[in-house]
Amino acid sequence: MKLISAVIKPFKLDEVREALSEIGVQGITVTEVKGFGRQKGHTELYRGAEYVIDFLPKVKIEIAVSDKLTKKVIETISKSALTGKIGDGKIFVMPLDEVQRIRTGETGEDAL
Amino acid sequence: MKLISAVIKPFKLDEVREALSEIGVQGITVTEVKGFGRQKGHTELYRGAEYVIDFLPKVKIEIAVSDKLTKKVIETISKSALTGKIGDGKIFVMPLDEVQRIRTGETGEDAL
Amino acid sequence: MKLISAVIKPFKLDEVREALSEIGVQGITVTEVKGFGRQKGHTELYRGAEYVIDFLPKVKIEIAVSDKLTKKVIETISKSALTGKIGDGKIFVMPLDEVQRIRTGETGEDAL
Amino acid sequence: MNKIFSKLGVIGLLSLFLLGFTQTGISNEVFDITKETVLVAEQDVLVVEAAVEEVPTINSGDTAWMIVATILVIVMAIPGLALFYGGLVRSKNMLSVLMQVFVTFSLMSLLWVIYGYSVAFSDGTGTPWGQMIAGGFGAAFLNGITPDSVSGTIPEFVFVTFQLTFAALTPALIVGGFAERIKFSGMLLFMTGWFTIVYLPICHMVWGGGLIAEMGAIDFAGGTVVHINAGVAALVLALLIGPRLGFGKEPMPPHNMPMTLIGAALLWAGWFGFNVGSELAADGVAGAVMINTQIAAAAAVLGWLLIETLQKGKASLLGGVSGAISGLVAITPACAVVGPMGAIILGFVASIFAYWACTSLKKAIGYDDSLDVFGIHGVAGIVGALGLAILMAPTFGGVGFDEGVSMASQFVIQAKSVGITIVWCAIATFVLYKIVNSVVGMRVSDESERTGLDTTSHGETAYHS
Amino acid sequence: MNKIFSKLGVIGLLSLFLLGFTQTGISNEVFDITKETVLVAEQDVLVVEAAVEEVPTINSGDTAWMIVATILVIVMAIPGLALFYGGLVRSKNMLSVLMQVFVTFSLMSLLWVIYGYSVAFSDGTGTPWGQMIAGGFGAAFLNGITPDSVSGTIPEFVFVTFQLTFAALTPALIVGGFAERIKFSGMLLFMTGWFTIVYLPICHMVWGGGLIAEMGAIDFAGGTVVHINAGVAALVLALLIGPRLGFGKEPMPPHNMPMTLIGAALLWAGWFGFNVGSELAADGVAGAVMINTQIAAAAAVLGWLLIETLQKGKASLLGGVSGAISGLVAITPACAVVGPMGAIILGFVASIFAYWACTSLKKAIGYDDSLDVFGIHGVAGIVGALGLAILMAPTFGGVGFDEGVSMASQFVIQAKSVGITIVWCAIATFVLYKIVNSVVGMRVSDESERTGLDTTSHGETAYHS
Amino acid sequence: MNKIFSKLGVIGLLSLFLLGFTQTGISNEVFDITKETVLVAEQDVLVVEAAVEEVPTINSGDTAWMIVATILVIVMAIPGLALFYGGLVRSKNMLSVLMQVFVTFSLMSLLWVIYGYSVAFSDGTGTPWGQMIAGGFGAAFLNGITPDSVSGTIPEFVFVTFQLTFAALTPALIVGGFAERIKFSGMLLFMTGWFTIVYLPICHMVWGGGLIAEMGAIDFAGGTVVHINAGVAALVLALLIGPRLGFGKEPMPPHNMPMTLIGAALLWAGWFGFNVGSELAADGVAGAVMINTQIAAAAAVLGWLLIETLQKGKASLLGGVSGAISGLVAITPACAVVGPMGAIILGFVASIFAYWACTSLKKAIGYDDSLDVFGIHGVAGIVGALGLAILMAPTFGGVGFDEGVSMASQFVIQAKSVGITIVWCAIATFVLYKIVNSVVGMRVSDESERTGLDTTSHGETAYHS
Ligand SMILES: Nc1ncnc2c1ncn2[C@@H]1O[C@H](COP(=O)(O)OP(=O)(O)O)[C@@H](O)[C@H]1O
Ligand SMILES: Nc1ncnc2c1ncn2[C@@H]1O[C@H](COP(=O)(O)OP(=O)(O)O)[C@@H](O)[C@H]1O
Ligand SMILES: Nc1ncnc2c1ncn2[C@@H]1O[C@H](COP(=O)(O)OP(=O)(O)O)[C@@H](O)[C@H]1O
Repeated sequence: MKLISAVIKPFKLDEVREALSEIGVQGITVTEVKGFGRQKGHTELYRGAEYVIDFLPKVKIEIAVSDKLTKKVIETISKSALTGKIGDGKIFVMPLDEVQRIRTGETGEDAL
Repeated sequence: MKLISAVIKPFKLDEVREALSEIGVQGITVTEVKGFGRQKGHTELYRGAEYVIDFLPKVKIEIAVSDKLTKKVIETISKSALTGKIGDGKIFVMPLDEVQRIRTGETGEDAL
Repeated sequence: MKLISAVIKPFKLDEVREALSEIGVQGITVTEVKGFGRQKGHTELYRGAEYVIDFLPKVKIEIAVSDKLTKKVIETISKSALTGKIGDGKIFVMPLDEVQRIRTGETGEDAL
Repeated sequence: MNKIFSKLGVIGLLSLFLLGFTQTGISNEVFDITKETVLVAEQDVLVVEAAVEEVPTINSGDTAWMIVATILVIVMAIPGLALFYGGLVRSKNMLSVLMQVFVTFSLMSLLWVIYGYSVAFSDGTGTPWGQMIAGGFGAAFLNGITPDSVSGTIPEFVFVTFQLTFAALTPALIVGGFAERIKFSGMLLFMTGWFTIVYLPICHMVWGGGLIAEMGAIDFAGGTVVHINAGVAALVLALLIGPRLGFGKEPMPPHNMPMTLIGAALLWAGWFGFNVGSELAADGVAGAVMINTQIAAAAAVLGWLLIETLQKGKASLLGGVSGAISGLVAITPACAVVGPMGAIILGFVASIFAYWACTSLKKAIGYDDSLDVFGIHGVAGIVGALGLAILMAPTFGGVGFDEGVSMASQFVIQAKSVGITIVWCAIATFVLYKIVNSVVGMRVSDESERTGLDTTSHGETAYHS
Repeated sequence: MNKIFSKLGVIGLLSLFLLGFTQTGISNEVFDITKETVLVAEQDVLVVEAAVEEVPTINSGDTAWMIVATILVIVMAIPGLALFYGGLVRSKNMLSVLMQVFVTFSLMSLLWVIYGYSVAFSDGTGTPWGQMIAGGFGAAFLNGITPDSVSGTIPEFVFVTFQLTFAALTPALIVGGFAERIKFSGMLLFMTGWFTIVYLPICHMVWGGGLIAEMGAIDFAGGTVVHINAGVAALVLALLIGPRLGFGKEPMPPHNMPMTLIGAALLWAGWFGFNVGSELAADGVAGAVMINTQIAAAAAVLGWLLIETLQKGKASLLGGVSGAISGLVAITPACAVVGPMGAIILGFVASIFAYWACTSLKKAIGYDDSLDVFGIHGVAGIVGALGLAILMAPTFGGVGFDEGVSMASQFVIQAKSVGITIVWCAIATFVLYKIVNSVVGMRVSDESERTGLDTTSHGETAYHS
Repeated sequence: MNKIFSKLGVIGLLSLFLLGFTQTGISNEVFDITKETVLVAEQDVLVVEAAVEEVPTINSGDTAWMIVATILVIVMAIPGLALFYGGLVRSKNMLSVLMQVFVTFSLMSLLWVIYGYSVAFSDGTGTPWGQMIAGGFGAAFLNGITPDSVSGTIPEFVFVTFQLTFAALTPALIVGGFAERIKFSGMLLFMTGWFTIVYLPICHMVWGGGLIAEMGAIDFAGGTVVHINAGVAALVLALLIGPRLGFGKEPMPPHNMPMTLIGAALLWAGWFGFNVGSELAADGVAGAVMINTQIAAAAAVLGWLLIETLQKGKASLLGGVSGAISGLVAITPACAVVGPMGAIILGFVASIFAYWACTSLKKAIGYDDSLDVFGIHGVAGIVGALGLAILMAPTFGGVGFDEGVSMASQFVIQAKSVGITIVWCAIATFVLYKIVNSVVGMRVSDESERTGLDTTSHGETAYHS
């Protein structure tokens, strides 16, 4: 199994979620994060004090998937999160040793 | 070493934390997340505009543990986070190559 | 590739970020988290109701890096995040199977 | 474009219906005016300005109340309206809304002393015809007014400031129509124009002894001048500017409902300055206006919540406060002529209409009046302006009609006053939009809208840690 | 159940103690009343209503002030009280608390004009005995009141609205007792009943020329009617409804202290409407009430912070504002009869008692009065009602006692008035709870409570991004 | 240390410049006073206190207004100022700022009735020389004042409370200078001292018939007493206490701008209590003060936004509200002597100066006056105090000069009054700081500052979920 973690633009979240649900992904965990990258932030000015706010609000979505679904999920995310402009984000894939559903105690792919 | 990441119901956090501390886990990192899964969200209505809020507030706890403690930690979490109702959450286990305590520079299991 | 995740003191974020950017790290994802560990929290009192707030506000930074940069990044973080006082935080290193930049579709180290 | 025109048609029809009801089309209207003026000249018209001509001694009690009433209307605008609106937008646009209300309020205050008061309340030097529409420039820069000038039983400076607050609040109400996508500079330009060619003439027509006053229309505290006016302008602009990006698709829930509650409560409290203050004295009528205002609002809260519970199963806070504002709007023109039970009925009915406008009508037409300025101020304002003709009857505990006036004829007069306001405001707003849009633009870029106006227009963020 | 009864016993004892102190049990009381009435008939009773019967001319200064005082009490309720309470709950219940205060306020406003004012302030047609308890229905629907009706030196409509605000605020105070777990429909039903069988009779007894007034009790601005009444009701309900899920185990810190500060500050400011307004005129006594109100509050802030610092090492903002409210509550009945130094003492002492009630007493009895309505309003109200008998002595700068009244006898009278209020309110609240709970239920399901009332009862969330 | 002295030097120079301009150094001043007193004794000095000596009957209209004015100034302090300041700090220090304002306000209220009013407004028993500086202790504990005492046309208790609010607000203004690093106990001690040796004497000198009044200086509502005084104290303390940890390196943006907007709006509204209330009557002058206050603020909003847009390309909400406060500060001393157009000019100019002070001057000197108390209150206060000498000329629509006084001589008098205030306040603040700092300390530990004062000083957190 894999843990896929993707950092995307916040307003793309709904689209990505729907696309994932269409290919059968049933669970997602979403975190609000701040992204620092090539895309630039903005400047704020308060009575002469200038602050460069160099992070951008992003959301991180995490999905545990079976090995065979991995490729499809990556594809789906990269399609639905795409705007083509800088700051679209990244997808990270990590190995996942074990999963367990707390309610039932199921483990492995059954628990996804 | 393993990184155990568990998504649980927010009001269970205290219980889980205490249970973990009893079995000797000394450090935890907690993040507020939004969960999408089988458990349904709710509907909000603002002057006729209806929004389906389909995520649920969850908390994600992350614990780096030695290999030998892994099983016990998983068990402890699944017991203390259990309500038996849908949405109890998941436990994910990932391989962890290395840990370092910033303050002392210790690495490996000493750093946990 | 590796995913380096570090929990640090919030007011050290700027310093760490600058140090990382100096050694060529171009992207970071930052999350506000609550840390439970050896460092103690504080007590709050509201009309006689006493609450022990045992977590501390921390930030988690995540950086995907090529294998060869891994050591340098760890070093840089541990140096720039150091105050020497309890609660300085931890660095975790996890294997990273794959990375993809959504905007261009690039994968692997090109995507970092 | 076509779509917009067809939507504008709906408003046109609405107002034509109202005018049609009066059995005299807008064109006849224009020619009938001088004749009518003669007919109604002896009428004991209930207009605020009436008091202005009386014996010039200052009553300290009335003055004390009017100073406070003025401050209360200021509190309605800032922070009241600003928060009521601000809480309803997304957090990335919070400051932009606060800013729009705050700066509009400030700018209009200045324009009022520079030429507004003069145009609205002084006698013009033009033809009697022109006099029906607007005053002159004799009191520009408050020329000739001193601490000794008296208006009714209060210092004229107090009257000037009290009226200033109405003139500053009304344009600020419009902000809700185009929130979250307007260009700041375009808005300021538009507001300046709208103040000049819409607010001032309508104010003069109603309170400055002009056309609508002469018709015998009753608008005690500003149903037409303030609420219908602002509501119609917001609707026209919402149609012309178009909906927010993602409207109807992405969720756009209020980002901070407690702020909206604070705003609504301050509007409620401030409304006593608005309504009771329009009596320009601390007397028995003021007392009647006060109780009417309070219970119309209370009835409207329950009205909205009742229909909401029946239709959706839950009573919401946004529903409660929307109801309150609807009731307050509806009682505004009526507060001195209906009795307490009439006030309850009016508030209750107005909130049902406003509910329908904000939910069904809005969906049917498909405009994005971001914060329902038309649905609440426009619609409840119309309900109030028309409804008072019925509820002022003694049967309902009202003050009754002037000699020679029947319920039907009063209703016709009210409908005419509403129709004139709608048509005048809609046309002028349309023209102003076209001009300003081509000169500096009225809408921000898509990217700015996505990012939020707070950082892109004002270089600030509402909340940090 | 048993536990609840044993807890209710504590209140019973408390009030019996008070009555016992008066050397005459509740039963004697009842039979003694007519006799006593005769004895005190000639007394120059200091009740608000006294002014009502005087020469019927309107004074514009008094009217101006009373209009404003009325608005100030409205601001106390919304947004004042709503925010004071709302800030103290968890964010998932924020809107529910705002809603409870807002809708209670609106509903009571309507009930007041429908029958409340009549029952509280008009003469009944019943026996003199009944008259001691409640008025009649002659002024229902404000029947017979016109803009020309005068009450003392102000329009009767203004008096009606001023009293309306008290009747609308008092039930809203109770909300703090059962916050975060109450069922909305049950609450509205309960409030309607409580208004009818608790607020109106007690109001009549104190200010409408009824029982307590006749006894010679002093309650200038509502210590018994408003604060003890609401405090006791909240305590009884807190005991009957039971604690919040997780109370004492999970942390339940205030979710937004700045909101609570705003609320407290508006309560403070609005309290001048409450206290100074109760003079019903802008005169010298009003001035004395004003300075007393201000410095009792200030002294109470310092009192609470002092004991908090001594006991816990830190002075907290919640302590400061709780102190302020305690002081304001305590000075309420006393503000016209004590001198400035008496006001300082009263405020200081009341805050110490309230501190003790919110910390020690609450823990000892073990109830979950979520927002300390009893601890603050109930306890400080009792301190004020009793303490004024001491501090009104000329030695402390007070106005002194009426002829034939000593400090001891005034204290006895005060204790009786407190005792009657506690017993009446506690019994009626208990009965009402039982009825409403069996009809529609008073508490939400555990799951709704866990999720939060905002989404489950009202379909909204307080904060979005 | 050296650096601090050199910075203090700048203030010294500034004030010396002002005094120098008057062609008479501070030393001559001291010796010239008695002579001058004789010269100006017949002048019809425009001081508030003047009314106090007149025929002792209470006017209910004036009283109604003054009660309300008093409440308005209370609202300025809490929640107005508390929120204005609180919104601008980081969230970890939110409650500490609210607390500092709240407790200072409460403590000063008590001190005022204990000895403040007496020292500021009663006649001393000392030498005529001492009388120039401070009153006596005859009215300590409000001794001798009853509900029947009259001051001008209002009850003396109302006058006492009105003046109390000024005395309680002024020290609270200083909080902005040392926000986010002050020690709570040290602050309270400092405030007590400052109230006693700075506020009371300056208040007596200006409004109690002392030195500055006798000079013929005009300060209608408190430019010197309140704003310059607080601004200078904040500057001196900011220099002595030193900048916040990380100042200039870490971002310290406002954590909640909407709170700041609420605060600013309540300050604006409350300022009418401040300025119009200073007329102590509801009359024609009150009307003039009202319109002047409104449009000075409005003009200042536009002034600040204009220069901000020109220099930085964007108009910010913080700019808008800062402008408003600058304008309100500047019009404060001038509001009864300039005409509407003078008010606009004054507001506009003051906001430009304040903008310059908050941006350029602050950077040049390098102090960390956290919330720009000096930049706004100090600088705009000086602009107002000096500018009124010019704008009160009839050419600008002002009331003109007293007989024998020219624009130049009035300007000299104004500059002297400013200079005296600056020097007196700066020296006393410096001395007080040194004492308090060595006794209990004025600054928290670095670790407490890092963690935030809310938890470390008060054991609370502003926001939870
Ligand atoms: N090496 C990295 N490790 C972790 N997060 C990264 C990394 N590189 C980029 N990110 C995340 O992806 C977001 C987008 O990256 P950015 O460089 O701005 O544009 P793009 O996605 O177009 O390459 C960043 O804001 C950051 O959150
Ligand atoms: N495949 C998944 N990947 C990541 N997170 C998941 C996944 N499935 C579930 N979750 C998380 O677990 C939470 C609970 O899952 P849900 O399906 O609602 O109920 P249950 O835990 O009873 O199976 C979700 O809200 C989500 O945050
Ligand atoms: N085993 C662990 N797993 C996950 N997070 C941890 C672990 N141990 C510590 N942390 C995180 O690191 C932070 C600092 O740890 P702490 O024990 O307080 O001090 P130190 O870093 O000096 O050892 C904690 O607040 C927590 O967020």
